[in-house]
Amino acid sequence: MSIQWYLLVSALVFCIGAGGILVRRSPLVILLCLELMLNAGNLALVAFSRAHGNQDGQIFAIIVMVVAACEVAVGLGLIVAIYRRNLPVDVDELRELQG
Amino acid sequence: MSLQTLGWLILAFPLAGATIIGLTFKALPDKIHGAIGTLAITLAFVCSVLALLKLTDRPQDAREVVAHGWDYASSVGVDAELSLLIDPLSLMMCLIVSGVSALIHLYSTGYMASDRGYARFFAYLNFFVFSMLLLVLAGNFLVLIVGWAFVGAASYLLISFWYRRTTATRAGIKAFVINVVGDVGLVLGTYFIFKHTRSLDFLTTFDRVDDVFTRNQADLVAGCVLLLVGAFAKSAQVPFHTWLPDAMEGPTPVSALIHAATMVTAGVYLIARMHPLYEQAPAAADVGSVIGCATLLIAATIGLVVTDLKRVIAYSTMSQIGYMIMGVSSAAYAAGMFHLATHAFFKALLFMAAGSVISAMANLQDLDRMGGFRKALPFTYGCFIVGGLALAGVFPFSGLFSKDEILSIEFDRGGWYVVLGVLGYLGAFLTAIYTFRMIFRAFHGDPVPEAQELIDGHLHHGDPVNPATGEPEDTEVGFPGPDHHIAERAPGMKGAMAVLAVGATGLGALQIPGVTDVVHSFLEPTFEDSSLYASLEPSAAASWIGLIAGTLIGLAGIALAYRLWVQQPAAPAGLQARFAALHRFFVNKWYFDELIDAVIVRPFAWFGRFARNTFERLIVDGAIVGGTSSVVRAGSAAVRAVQSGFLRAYAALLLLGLAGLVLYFLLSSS
Amino acid sequence: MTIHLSILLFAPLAFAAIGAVLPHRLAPVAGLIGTLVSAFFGIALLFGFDASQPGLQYVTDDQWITALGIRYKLGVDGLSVWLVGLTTVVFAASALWILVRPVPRARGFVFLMAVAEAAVLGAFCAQDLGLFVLCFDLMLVPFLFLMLGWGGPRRRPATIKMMVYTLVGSLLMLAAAVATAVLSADDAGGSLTFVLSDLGKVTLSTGTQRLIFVAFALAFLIKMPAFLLQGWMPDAYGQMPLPALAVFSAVLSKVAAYGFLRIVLPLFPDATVDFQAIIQILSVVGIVYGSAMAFTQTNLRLILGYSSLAQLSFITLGIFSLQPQGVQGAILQAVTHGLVVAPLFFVVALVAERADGSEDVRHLGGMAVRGPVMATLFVVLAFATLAIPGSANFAGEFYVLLGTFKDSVALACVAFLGVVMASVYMLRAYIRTVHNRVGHEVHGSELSLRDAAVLVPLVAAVLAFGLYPQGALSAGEQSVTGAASTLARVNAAGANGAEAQVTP
Amino acid sequence: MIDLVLAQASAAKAPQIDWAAISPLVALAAGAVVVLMLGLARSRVARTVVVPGATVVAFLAAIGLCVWQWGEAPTSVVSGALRVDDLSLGLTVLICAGGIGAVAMSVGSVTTEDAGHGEYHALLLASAMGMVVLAGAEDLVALFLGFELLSIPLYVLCASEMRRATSLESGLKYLIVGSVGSAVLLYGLALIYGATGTTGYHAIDAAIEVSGFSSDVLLLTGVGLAMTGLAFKASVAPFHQWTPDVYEGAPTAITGFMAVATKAAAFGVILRLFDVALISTATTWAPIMAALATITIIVGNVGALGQSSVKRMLAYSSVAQAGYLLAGVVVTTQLGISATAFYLAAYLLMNVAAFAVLAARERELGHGEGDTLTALNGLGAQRPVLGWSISIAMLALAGFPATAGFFGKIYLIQASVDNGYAWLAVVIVLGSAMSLAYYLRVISAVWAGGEDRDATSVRATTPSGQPVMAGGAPEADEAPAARSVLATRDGDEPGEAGRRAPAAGLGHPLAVGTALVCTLATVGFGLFPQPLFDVAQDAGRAFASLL
Amino acid sequence: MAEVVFFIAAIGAIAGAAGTVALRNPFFSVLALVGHLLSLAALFLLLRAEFVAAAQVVVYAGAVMVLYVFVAAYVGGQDEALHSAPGPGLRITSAIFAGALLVELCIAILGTGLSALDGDGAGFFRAFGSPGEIGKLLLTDYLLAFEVASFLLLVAAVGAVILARRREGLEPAGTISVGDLFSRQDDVGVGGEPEGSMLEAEAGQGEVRR
Repeated sequence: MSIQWYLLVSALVFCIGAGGILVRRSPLVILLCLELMLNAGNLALVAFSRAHGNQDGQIFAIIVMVVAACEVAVGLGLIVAIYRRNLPVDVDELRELQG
Repeated sequence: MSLQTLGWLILAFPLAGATIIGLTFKALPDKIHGAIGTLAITLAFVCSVLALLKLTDRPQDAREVVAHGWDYASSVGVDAELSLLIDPLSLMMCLIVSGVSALIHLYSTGYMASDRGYARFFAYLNFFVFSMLLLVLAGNFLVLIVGWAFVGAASYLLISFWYRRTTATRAGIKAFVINVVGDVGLVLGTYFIFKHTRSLDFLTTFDRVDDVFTRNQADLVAGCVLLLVGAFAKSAQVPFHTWLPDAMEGPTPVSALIHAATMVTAGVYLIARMHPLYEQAPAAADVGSVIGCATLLIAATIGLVVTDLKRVIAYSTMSQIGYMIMGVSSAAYAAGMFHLATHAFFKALLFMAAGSVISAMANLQDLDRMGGFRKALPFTYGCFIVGGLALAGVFPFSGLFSKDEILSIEFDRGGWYVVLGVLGYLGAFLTAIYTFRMIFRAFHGDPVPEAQELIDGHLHHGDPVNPATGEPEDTEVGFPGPDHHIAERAPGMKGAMAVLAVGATGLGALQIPGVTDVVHSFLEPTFEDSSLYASLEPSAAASWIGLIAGTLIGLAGIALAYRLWVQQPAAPAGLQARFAALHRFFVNKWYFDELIDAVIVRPFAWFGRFARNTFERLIVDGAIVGGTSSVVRAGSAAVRAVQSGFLRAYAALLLLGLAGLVLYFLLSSS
Repeated sequence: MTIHLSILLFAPLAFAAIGAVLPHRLAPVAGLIGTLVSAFFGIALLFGFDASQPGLQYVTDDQWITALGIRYKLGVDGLSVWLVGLTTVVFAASALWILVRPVPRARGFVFLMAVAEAAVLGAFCAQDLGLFVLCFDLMLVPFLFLMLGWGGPRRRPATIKMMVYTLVGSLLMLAAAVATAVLSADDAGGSLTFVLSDLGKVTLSTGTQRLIFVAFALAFLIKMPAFLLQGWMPDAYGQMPLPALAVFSAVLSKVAAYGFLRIVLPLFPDATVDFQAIIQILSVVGIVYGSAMAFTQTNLRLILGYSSLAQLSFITLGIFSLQPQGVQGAILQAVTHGLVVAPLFFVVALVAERADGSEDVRHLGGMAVRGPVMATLFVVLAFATLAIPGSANFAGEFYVLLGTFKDSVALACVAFLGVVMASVYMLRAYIRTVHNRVGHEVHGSELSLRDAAVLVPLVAAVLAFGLYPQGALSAGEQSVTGAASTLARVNAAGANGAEAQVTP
Repeated sequence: MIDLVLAQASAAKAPQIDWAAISPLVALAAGAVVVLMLGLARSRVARTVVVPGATVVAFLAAIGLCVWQWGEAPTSVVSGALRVDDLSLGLTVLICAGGIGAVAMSVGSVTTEDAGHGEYHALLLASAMGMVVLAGAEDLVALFLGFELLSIPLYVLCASEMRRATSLESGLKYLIVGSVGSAVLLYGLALIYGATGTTGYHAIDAAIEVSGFSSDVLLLTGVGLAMTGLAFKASVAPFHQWTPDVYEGAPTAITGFMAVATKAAAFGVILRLFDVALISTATTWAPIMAALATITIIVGNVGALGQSSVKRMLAYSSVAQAGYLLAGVVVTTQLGISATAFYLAAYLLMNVAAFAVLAARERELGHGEGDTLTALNGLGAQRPVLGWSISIAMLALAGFPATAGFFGKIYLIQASVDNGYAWLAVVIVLGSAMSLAYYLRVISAVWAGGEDRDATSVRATTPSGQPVMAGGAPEADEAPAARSVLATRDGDEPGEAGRRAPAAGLGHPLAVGTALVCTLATVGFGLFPQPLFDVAQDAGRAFASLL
Repeated sequence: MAEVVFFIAAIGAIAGAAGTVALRNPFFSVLALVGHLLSLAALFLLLRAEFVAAAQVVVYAGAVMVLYVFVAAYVGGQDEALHSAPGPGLRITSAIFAGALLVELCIAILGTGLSALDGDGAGFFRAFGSPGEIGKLLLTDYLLAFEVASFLLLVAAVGAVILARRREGLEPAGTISVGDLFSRQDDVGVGGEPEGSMLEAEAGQGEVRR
């Protein structure tokens, strides 16, 4: 299988994730879409790693997983905090700050 | 004492007088200020006389002496030092200025006695004399301009001496601004000449004129015409004359000194001084002749109908200066200067006498309100008659000799100058009429209440009222008190008037055709470079014919006036009705004020309003400031609108930017 | 190597710093001492100046910012020595003013004025482009605070307008200055330097010169202000506290004019010639326009403001005649205008004090009755402002217009309109203030001795200067001749170039 | 903990570790752990005084270690992951200085109390550590990690003033937009890795050189994506939109920290990535970056006009400043790097001063009140020190002379002109001119702001600046309009805050002191900038390959 | 064989991604993402990244997703309308942006001159991608990354604690219960309303929970 196929999948997933961020209002789902984007990056990294035959990309991918996990932890924590404050869990409602 | 030192002293005394009075005006009593002022001018006169003696000691060809002071503003090719030129012309002017001024100071000590601005008046007056002497003694263009402007400033200060009258301040600013126009003409004319001669010094300039200029060269003509503008503005020639009648708002001694005897004749002096230029630029000189002639007629016609006592004299001044300008522009230098001298005497005398009347009338100047002062003010009446005869040009009074010399030179030059001469005689006829109209209306007929009171020994009158506006005068500062200041009761005034009357009568003796030739020969050194000076010498016979004709014309005018205003007092009204349009034209002063208003003042006022209301608001504040700031503000609004607070919109913009950025990189890849 | 100029610069600042820790009452004393020290040095400089030498004198040259090639190089020559003198005198007068008429929160006021003085003197003495630009921008800062802290009721918008306006130009100039240095260094292949004498050795390409010229000209013309760029002036003049406004109008605008002479003419001669006509026309229009505006204003400050606009246009006109006479006149005019306008603003303060704070001529009048001395001083200043012959202002105008006349007769003739109009607006202001009927709210009184202490020396200086303007002219002669010969060369080259283009 | 792991690692294969070189990093990490522990102490003094103290000590230690290594030959450490040269050391100093400023501003604030002192300061240190990694990163993996280590604590810190809805909102916005940025960056790095087959900067550079791939579409797309991600962090328009919202919503101390330290780190990494790894593609990316700089300058300055919140205004201003700084990157010369470094230092001083004043004012008026323009009314008369500080800070930001900002701008202009970007210099100055309009608004409020009711009432009720919150006086007096925008949703805030008010006792003077120190330094470097220039030039020489 | 697996996995990944975005209930979105992650793990295996694939399954699809499930349950997995406030325009624009980006990326991937991408990949050694190899790299070349990543985890933990910690007076007493997963919570999303009504809602919520 040509590596390019993997990359095309990765690009597609990346764009789906990006589009998802734009259309969804729930911060939770937006976080999921972010995961999609990061995973698209991971797929690209692993594919390139395979293409070049060095494992740097794989290491990178693992690091990205760690990062994704951290982002999730903090993001979910924020969502919980927002929910606890009885603020709307909806990014469109959070627009006290603007201008 | 050298001539140079005397020259400086002539300047120093009036300046010192002004300074001392200015600095001590609170410390010393008023009377002393009058004395200081008069003394300072008298000393200047004495110095002038001493200088005259020194100068006449010198040989004919060494009578042009330059006194160098210090470098005033010399740099990068401009030679502007403080230098005086003492020659017969300037010395003659010095004598006239300081002599007449001394007398007027003396007169003022009486006339202004109860004015609260007494000290201020003398300070101004001394400053004026200093300026005038600086003007006439100037050795180069820059000093001339300085003196020129200083007399303008002094004139302004004195015209608006009673500064709480709005009429006075308005007249002051008018006079000053027109004088500044003259200054500008002078400066610009100087530039034209300096451009070629590369020197501001008079003697150097005159030396170089023939070398650097061809006859009637454009730059020279332009320069000379511009100098004429300066002369016209200062000497109240058409169309720069409108300030002079208004200047009568000043105290009467001011009118006598500045607006009759000295300052207004500066233009005549200027043309005489610049004669080498004008002889090289006859086109410009002709402009002077024509304007002078026009002025003398225009002023005379207005003088016929004006009812303000002082303004009649003022218009007569304009008219007489018209003669002088016409004369010096037509190379009748000595005659013009001689007329300047005689005019100084008889015109100052007339003004002083008028002052006496006006004081008696509690500052009312309207001829319609006057009459019958002959008995109340006999001495004043006598002075008026002497001055009037001199002005009308009746033998043997001085005015006849000087005026007719001018006219006979016009005839002598021939060509179209003859027209000028004829018109001059027409002017003389009119002069005689309006002069005696004034005298008859003021002194003859039934005494008005004021005259009657004076005859009865009443010495005070009520609160003064501004005749122009009718509002009560503010006498707190700088206005005559309730006392009458008439020549009959003030020895100082009387003395000054007597001296002037003698001069007005006898000064003609200096230039009796075929008999004496004092002025002409005295001025010769100044005009030795003139080709016309010596050649234009009408024969004694021709001159005598002129004199006789002049006298006859004068007498005819007086007779007509007597007939109209004494014998048939109803006649003038009939004439007025018959020539209503002409009368209105004259009464409105040929509409010069209106013309200037429409051509110059209104456009500028409009421009000012346009600048303030439209340009400043729309362009400077609107387009430049407002335009920029509204663009920026619109941008700000746009940026803030995009900053909507919607998280997803932010992400969208981020992706848009990303897409754009990647697109750029795609396009620039190989 | 001397330290005279450094003392000149920093004495006021040092004393004001001392004053800043003293009680409010004593701060003005410290400020006055500082400015007097400076004024002493400034006047000593005038007498010690050797007018026969063309070059710089009292040079201080020290390393400052080696990374940028900016040196602490000070020096005076004929172009600047009298302006330095003027600055010190005007600031000293202002300091005295603050002492005799205490302002609230005097410490701050005094200190800010001292900063302003240091900056202005720095700009006049700077022989390094970087230092000049720095001082040029810096001198606005104190006025920002002076306006905000002590200004009139509508000071906020006025301040912002003024600062934004003037700094648009200044910042462009900053960029242009850096570009000048960098490009000169590129051309010369040497290391980066901002020292003027080094920059003067390199001539940039004409295209570059033009761009840089525009930036510099914009900065200077805004600061003056010149016609079309005066939008900030009415508001700022209306709101600035008077002691500050006096020095602002007297001195700061001159820095801009001086900048043309010091920076633009020598460094960008080709561009100067190219833009000569535009700036001349702008100046002439400015003269007429400023005069007309001055005539229509009723607020005394604005009359003076627009009159300054016209006067500054005269100065610009003189400079851009590119004739030695015009340049000489511009320098003289700069000094004399500064010397006259500062006391005039003091007079405005005195007048306002006697009319319940009103500075509107419609409410004034008749003040000469109770205050003849004040009126006399005013009339001297008024006549000097309208450049009556015999005043040094006239000598300046005479030279300016002579230079212009040599360059273009038509422009000179139009410029003369300004001379006439000056007499109209100045006398109008004078008459409506001290003459005519007494205004309703006017309670006139004579000049007090302490006010006289401020005003009389300045008026005396005006008179003395009128008697002997030669001093300033002599000082400038060598420098001007040098500058003019450069321009003459360029002019000639331009003419030849034009001919060369025509012949083939 | 780390030491232990490292010990094991060295036992495994013993990669060369230059301990001295990474010592600042270690200091920060150790500081974070220690502070976290200290935060658990029961004693209130330990938490409120010792914890910030220890944080400052950690920052100071890092600074000291940087200074200690200053001027040594540049080395790559930990298997080429980090570069230690004068640029990275200098940026580390800046970051740590910013950290100290943030600590000083936050002492005794509600935020620290809410977040927990230990946690708050540990996160601060961790974020600083991320920045230090980022500034020195010479490897794509290290870059990405540094990026995240910088960001994640900041997401939390922004939201840490949880009683304010806006704080949470800012945290969430930052997190989401920031994560999008991270993902884009990651994808870009992946493509770069894909195109070159390596993650080390020098290796990437060499690979591009060798393969001649400098205009390959894959690589350039990767560059574009990476540029976006980094531009996002540096608040470059059009990726700036998070900045105003987050800056306004975040606690003031954190905003200040973000403004100065994040910017330093972001520009550190941009300089290093583009001027080292991607230098051979410079002809491609420099023009677009110049265009971005222009857009950023315009958008930032235009946006800042008319803002009523000073923090928001400063946010836009920081966007504009990012544009100026970008000019230093665009020119790809050592001079440009020096200029960027210089400007970053100046920017730090002036911004910390400004934010410290805001923080101090907030103590007096309460959050949401302290940062509005009206809250600054009459500050100059009431608190001259604060008034002067913020005035000078604003002047410096606007580039007035006799402040460090002036020379910063000169230096940037010089760098631009020097390498043929004169038009960019013009854009910079025009932007500065525009910026005056809003900087001066602040100054005019400070000195001429209405002698109106609320300002004087504050003066009257709070001689020491403390009990306002408790008394609720400003709340009661405040015009409704002034607080409507930023009012919290919590009705009980004043009381809550009042309970904690005594803690503000220490904080206020510290904030004032910070403002004062930074102001003095701003002016000092404005008069005698040479030392700073020397340092900046050292930093510029870090990239020996550049001109 | 590899092709078949690839296509299945790729379709699974894409479908999972699409599902994540398109499903209206966040809870289902999470599940779709888990599917996506598992498909990715398969792709990783095809790419010889054993360790990464394992980590993907264990850490990502396992541990991390559980967090999501919990939070989704806690804050409520309510449905949401896909079209909302910023207007329908945003949806279209976002589709266009995403599409444009996709096209660009595809051009980049297909247009590159990089030969390595055309084939199945470079030659590799046996242990390529094995835990041992990865571990060695992590402790040598990527030691710093490893350390920093570990620190990052610590930081994230601390951060999560700060954010999620319950504070006095800040939020109403409430507990997480299994019931939360199924109860519809109407009371969220009222932040846009005025304060008064919000306080009421808060009170009401407290009652419900009790």
